[in-house]
Amino acid sequence: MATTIPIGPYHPLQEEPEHYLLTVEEEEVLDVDVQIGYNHRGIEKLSEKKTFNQVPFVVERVCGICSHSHPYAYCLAVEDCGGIEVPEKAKYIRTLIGELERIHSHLLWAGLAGHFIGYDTVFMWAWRYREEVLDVLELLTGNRNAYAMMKPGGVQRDIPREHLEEARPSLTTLKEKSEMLYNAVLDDPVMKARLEGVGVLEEEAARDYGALGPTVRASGIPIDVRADYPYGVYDELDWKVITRDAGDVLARVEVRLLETLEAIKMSEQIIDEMPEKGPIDSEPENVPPGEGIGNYEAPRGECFHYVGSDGSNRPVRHKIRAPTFMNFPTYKATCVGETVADATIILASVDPCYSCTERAISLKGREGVDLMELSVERTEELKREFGLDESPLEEVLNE
Amino acid sequence: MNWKSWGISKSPWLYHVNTGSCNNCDIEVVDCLTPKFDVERIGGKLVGSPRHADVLMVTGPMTRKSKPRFERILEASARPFIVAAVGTCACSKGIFHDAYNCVGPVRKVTEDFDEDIMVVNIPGCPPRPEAIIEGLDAGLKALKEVEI
Amino acid sequence: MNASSFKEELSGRFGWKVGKTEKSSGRLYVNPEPEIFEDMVEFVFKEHGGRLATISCVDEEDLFRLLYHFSLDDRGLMVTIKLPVKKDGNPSTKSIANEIPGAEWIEREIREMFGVDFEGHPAKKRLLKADSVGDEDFPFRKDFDVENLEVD
Amino acid sequence: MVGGLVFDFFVFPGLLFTLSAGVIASWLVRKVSALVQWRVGPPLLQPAYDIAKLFGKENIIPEESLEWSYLLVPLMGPAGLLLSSIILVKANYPGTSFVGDIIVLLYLLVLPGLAVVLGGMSSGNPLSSLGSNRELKLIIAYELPLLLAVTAAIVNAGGGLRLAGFTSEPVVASISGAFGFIAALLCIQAELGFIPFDSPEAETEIMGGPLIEYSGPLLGLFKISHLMALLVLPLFLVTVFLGGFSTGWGALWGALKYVLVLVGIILIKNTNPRLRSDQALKFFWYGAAPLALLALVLAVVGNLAGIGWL
Repeated sequence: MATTIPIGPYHPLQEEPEHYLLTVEEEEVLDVDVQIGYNHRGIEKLSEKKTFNQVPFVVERVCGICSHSHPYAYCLAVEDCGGIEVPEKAKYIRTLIGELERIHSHLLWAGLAGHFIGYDTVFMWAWRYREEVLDVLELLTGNRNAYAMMKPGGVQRDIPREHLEEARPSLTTLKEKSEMLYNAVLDDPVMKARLEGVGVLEEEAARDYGALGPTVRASGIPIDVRADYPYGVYDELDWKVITRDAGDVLARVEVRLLETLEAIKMSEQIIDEMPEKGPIDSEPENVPPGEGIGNYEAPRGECFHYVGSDGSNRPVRHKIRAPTFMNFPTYKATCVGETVADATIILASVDPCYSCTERAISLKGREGVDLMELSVERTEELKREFGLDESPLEEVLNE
Repeated sequence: MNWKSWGISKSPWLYHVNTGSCNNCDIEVVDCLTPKFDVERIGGKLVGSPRHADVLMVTGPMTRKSKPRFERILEASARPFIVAAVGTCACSKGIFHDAYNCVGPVRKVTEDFDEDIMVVNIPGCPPRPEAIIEGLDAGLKALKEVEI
Repeated sequence: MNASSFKEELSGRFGWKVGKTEKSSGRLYVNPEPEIFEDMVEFVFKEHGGRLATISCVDEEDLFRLLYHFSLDDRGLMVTIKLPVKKDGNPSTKSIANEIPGAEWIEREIREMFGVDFEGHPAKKRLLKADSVGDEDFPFRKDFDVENLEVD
Repeated sequence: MVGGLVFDFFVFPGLLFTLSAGVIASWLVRKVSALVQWRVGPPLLQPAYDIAKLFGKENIIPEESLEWSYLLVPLMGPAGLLLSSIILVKANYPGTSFVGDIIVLLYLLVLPGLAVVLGGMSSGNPLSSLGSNRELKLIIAYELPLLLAVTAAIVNAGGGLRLAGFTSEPVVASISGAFGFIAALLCIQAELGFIPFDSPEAETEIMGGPLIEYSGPLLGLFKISHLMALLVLPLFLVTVFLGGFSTGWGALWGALKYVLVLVGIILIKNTNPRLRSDQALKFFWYGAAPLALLALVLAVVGNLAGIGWL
């Protein structure tokens, strides 16, 4: 048994707060052990010191990529606890920011997944067009991330009409580019060979682990908080829950890409139907004693917030559960038994929040070979098997 | 201004340290490398080891578990180097100032470790890539004044 | 309203032991008697396909109250089963991680943050707490004072 | 006499020339790679700034490292390359070369790779020894085809073991010369540690590979040896396979050939993914070596049968 290299070769883009330890026998993964906690800042304890209106700003910094999801779920919880009504226009603004964030989060993940299997062109390409969405979000909310739009009972700021009109052209370019990416990904033989039938999450296991979001929808279970517990204006928009049955990594890629297209379609509808005038905040005075649950469909799955209040202006108890917390342990069902070279992309396929996907993976039982490299070579072998030096996906993206 | 600090200002090699950040700033640091902002124009390059590093790009409010690791990295880096605290959390623990598990802004931890390391604060949540590059530039200029 | 219809099913199955319940739109809170707690979890999770969203632990003066949140997605109903755990000496309850693997991490976090022990839990390890925070310090308890926590 | 020697050693073919040409070559490589990724890329003198900065940095010597070898090994690379650069330029320009200088050259060209391996081994870090044994695997891989290709060239150019013998007419004109040139080009690609053969010191991927513990001046020495290699190795190819260069117009023509070889290396670098070290071994031993062997056989047959183009 070779010695365990203490720190895996770290990823140049991001140092890894989460460390995996894979036990491997020849080519097969036996067990995965994860040490997390580097990111634990004790946010739940912090929000008990803040008033109800201050908590959204704390909760926004739980995760950098879905900084609209947590405040939205928190506001839903407070509104559920206090029976607070939200004006129509505020619902429209909230849903618009939510869908734009879904686009930027899924594009970020598409770039990362491409990088993990050795397609750096996909990485550069996806992150280049993600800037479009970030510009739109900055136009509407003033910041690329951490938008600070949410407030229990409504929204902090209104969005003028001309800003909405300015956002339209970017959405159309995004639609073409995402469609191009979607078609290119699906009919690329190397991508298919690399991701099909890999890291399959059975429907039964998905229910046991309580998996959420695209990870569970790719296993054929149509769980989607936007449809099950309609909030915002989702019941007035025409959209559909996207599911696939295969449950493998390719299915998850497909669900995420189709959801991006769906999100673009919804954003355009919202821009058309956004009411001109109308209040954007119902100014709730206080929150009556009681408890409230808020769940929101974040890009990675259901974001769950529980708020307990005793009538004062501070929450008595605030429980936060991010979607990755439930999706992460599914690696026991999807990663064990697979080949080593696929371990990186399987762990990344549940789209754990960006920094959890890293490959600071150290290996027992193998002479410290780094997983990222194995994953990249696996793609190259397949390219040679198909006799291509540049896969169709890369050709499409290169011109 | 001696040639050592002139050298660093001409080719600042970056090493990225995440001490429990919500990875909002980490993505902006990575954005500095992508085509739109490209830090290589001013000689910047992401390196793989603290030994090779000139600028430590530190993000996050320094959670309790990350502190010993960060100190080991400070020890391992070759002098002279700058610590760039990227983002409000790194500058002043920001919104996590009274969180039980966050043990202090980067400046305090660095100064407890060794006072004459220079710390540059780049506020913003997240700071725009242009702000990060400007902060880097300001830090390198400040380093020129200091006699090494 | 689906909350009351589900309550009927519960009372039909467990009778008075279902205890006091509160209902609001899409939410149902149940305070069952401790002895039928496992069967009710079994009933909601297995028979009705309820998905375990999470377990919240509320630190009241004399006891911890564990709130098991189950989501019945097809009905759009969130059922919360409340279980009081006394604070004497070593507060503990039975772990459900063996039937519901998803609960493993959730129980580990509550164990290290509140000190509620879960008997029969497959992997009693730390999850988030830093090594410098002692095993006996439970940061999320109300009576935990942050100041004296030394910073190594 | 001594004055001439000092001038040769320090100014023209020696330190100054090799370093400045290396800086420009390294800038060209980084600039082209950046442009391929829609990026702007570094300013012209960036490699020089990098080295100047490195010499200003603190030199950390880890306890677990083997002190004397950790300190001395970095000098091997530049020393070897400096000597080989002098031999090479001397053989082309005034044409003074001694019998067997090509063999000396082949020995000297192994020194930089060896320096990285020994440096990694002696710095006492598990990651760097991992990088070193990969570098060693790579050296084994590309030495064999390189030697075969050079022997094919020697046979092709009439069997004299003098570098000057090559500058009469370009060896690459014949089929064996062409095969030999391709095999040698791939070996040079690996010796320079460029993608697709850069897994040992993958700059971005592994934590700096064998050079993980080096910092400051010692790391500067390794970067200098890389710069010099960027000049010497393509120059070696130009001299052996493409007929070298002479004075006046010949020098310009020679420089053009050099730039052509460099651009070839850059293209290979930017259009290929990274190969694992054992795959690189397979590629060289089953790919490049047979090609070089074929070149040798063709050269021998050509020589015996007196057919020029073979």
